[in-house]
Amino acid sequence: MTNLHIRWGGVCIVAIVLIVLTYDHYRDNLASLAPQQVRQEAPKGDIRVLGMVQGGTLETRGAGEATFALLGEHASLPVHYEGPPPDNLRELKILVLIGTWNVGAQVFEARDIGIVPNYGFIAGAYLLGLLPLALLLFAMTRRVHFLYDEIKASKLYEEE
Amino acid sequence: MIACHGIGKAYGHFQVLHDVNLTIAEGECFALFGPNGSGKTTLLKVLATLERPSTGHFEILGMHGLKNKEAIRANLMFLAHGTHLYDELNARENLAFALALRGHYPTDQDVKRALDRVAIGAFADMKVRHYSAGMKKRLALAKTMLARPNVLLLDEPFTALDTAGAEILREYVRERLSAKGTVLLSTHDYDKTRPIANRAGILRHGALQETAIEELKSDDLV
Amino acid sequence: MTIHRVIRKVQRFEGWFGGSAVLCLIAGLYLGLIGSPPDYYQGEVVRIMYIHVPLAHTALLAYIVLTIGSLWYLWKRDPIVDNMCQAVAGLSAVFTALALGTGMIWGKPTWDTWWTWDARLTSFTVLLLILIGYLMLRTFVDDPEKEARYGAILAIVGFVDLPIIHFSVEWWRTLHQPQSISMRGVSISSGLLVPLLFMSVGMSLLFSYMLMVRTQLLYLDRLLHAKKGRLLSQFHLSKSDS
Amino acid sequence: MTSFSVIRWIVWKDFVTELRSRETISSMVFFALIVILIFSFSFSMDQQAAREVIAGIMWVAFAFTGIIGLGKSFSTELQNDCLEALQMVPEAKGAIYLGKVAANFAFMFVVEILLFPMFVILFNLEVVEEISLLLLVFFLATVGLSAIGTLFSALTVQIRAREVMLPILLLPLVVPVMIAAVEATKGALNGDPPAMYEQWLELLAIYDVVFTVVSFWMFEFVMDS
Repeated sequence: MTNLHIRWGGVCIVAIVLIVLTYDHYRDNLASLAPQQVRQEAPKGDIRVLGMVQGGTLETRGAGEATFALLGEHASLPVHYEGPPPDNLRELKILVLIGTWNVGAQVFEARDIGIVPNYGFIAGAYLLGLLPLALLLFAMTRRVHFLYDEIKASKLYEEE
Repeated sequence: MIACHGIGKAYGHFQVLHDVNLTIAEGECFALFGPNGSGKTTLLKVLATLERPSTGHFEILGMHGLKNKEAIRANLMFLAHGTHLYDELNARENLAFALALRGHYPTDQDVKRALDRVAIGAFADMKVRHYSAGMKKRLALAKTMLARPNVLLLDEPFTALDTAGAEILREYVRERLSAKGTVLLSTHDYDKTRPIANRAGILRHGALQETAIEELKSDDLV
Repeated sequence: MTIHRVIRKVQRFEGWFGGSAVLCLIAGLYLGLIGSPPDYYQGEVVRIMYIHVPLAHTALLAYIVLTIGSLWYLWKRDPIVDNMCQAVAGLSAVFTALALGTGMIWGKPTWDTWWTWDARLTSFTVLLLILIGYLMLRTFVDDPEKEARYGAILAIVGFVDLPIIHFSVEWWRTLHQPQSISMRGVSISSGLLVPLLFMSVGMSLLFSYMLMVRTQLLYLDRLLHAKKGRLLSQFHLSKSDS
Repeated sequence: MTSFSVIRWIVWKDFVTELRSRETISSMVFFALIVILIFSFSFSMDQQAAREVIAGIMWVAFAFTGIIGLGKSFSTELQNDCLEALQMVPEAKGAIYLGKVAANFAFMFVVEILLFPMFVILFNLEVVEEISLLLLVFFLATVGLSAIGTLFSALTVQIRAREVMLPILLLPLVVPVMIAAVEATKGALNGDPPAMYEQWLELLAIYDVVFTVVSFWMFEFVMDS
């Protein structure tokens, strides 16, 4: 165990802690269900459903009410939304809905409409930004240590 | 006067010159012997201000080789492997161009005399493209004559020259030496060099070792 | 053979730069990923800015350092300055490439395209091309003195060219594309500023640390090579004497 | 005044060499013709489409032929190591630079003037009224290309892989010249009022001045160890 390894071990531990903290922070937002899962499992309470607004199904009634069908890969859900219609509620748009599944009426009562969080892009950007720098720095410090050792070993190095 | 102080030159991994110390006084001709690849040309190029030494410094005519290059160049001629001639120009044009860049404007008589002296006066209006290697060397020598340098660096001057050409060159070197000029030449040819050289040295793997010139006669490296 | 005194200094102080860089980056990452709210317009995607903008800043900072180093080299002809220039050019190329990469990742969710001929993206691409040209140029020269000199010349000419490239691309873009897509769309509020500041400072410190390490690396490499070369020819010399 | 005479002698030497060998200009012209031919095969276009892309094609052809000329400018100095003689000139090297820029500019400009009628004929362009403005664009852009190109020609001639490195180093740096020249040429060919593209002419003029000065200064370091 050299000094170099200890230092980089510390950096790795810090990185892991940061990744765990971040993942923990966003875990609730990351998990969302698909429409077919909602139909099959009929979960209770607040859930998040991800899907696309099916073309030709969006109907707005007045200022605070809208119905449409949310399309997943294998199934679609009828959605009833009450509240001020957000700007991003358009046909063929991919959305995340927060609300409850009404099993009796087979309707999803949406309370909030959010755009799909692009955590993939964010994670990609941070990994692309930091990982190469860390790897490069690690390779460079290792090489510097190696070169110092080499110089000492070949008796080219004289203490002042 | 040429004075080298600890000149070293490295190309990456390869150390061409090592700590070369050499002083050549006015009126002296130093012959630099050495096997191929021993760094003769590199040393001449460093002294001709074409390459910067990696370590050490030198003085020519008392002027610092790294700080006072323009003044050194005005007083120095380097007769190199390449003859510094343009193929598409004829002999007269080549001389006029090369000397104009150095600030000399020789008269037609001067040019004619120089060309006659190197015995190529008959080819003065021929393109250099059609010259033989020896003729090119002679023309380069004529250029050197017209430039009237105080310091002369000759890189293997006898290659491509015939016996008569070598004699013209030696005659010119003697003339420069008697006019207090300084000559450094690199060579492989002991017999052609012997009549003009006052001092000699061998360059081996970039390290210079001065020797009496007679000792070099039997040296297998020469 | 002794190690150059500048390298000794660097060796002694580099730890402080590395340590403070790590601290700043940890704070910046925490604030950027967890501690700050999402942007009103861009949502969570705005967090990419905290990595992209510091990378881009640092790439420019690196190029400025390269230019100053090149001028310094042409003035003083100190080989250690050239080691620094070579080190900074490699790092500048890495930072520029990463800034471009993260910029593309940011562009996909915000403008729904990986690439747009935006003035900044385009001038960064040209900058990357110049830096790659610089690194290639250096590999094609045998004499280290020439290598350093030519590199310095290219770096200085490129530095003068960069603002002109930026303006010409900007004019050209306003002529050919509507203004709808523009990086200027992000108005920076104070909530975004704090993590950005930490990340920028941290990235600059990280760059300084990497520069110190890389300068050492190139210096030691050359030192070892030179010494090996000298030993080799001394070996030949002793053989030819005997 | 010696510097001025150095400029004159360098230009004289390059012109005489070119008149006798005809290597540079003829190779540039034929290369450009081939480029034009290939472009006209790759885009089959009517007159309207031609108007849109012709300026771009023209400057791609001019830039590539220019690089051929610039590369030759110093590679001819390599025969018999003439470059060493230039390096040993006991004058400031700026005079050599200016002489070489003048010669390179002249060759490139002549080639452009020779090629322009070909473009007019092959792509059925209407003959323009603003020919003097077009000449001004050619002049400014060619000064810019030769100012920076001469520096890099002198630099790359002393390294390995020089034929490849000249375009690799030069083309990113002349991006502003290419953009401005294409836009201004397009404007002049369309017969737009000059006010619409005068900003490009200004950009070219600024580029010319800046890079003549910078290259003049840097040439000293290219030639002198």
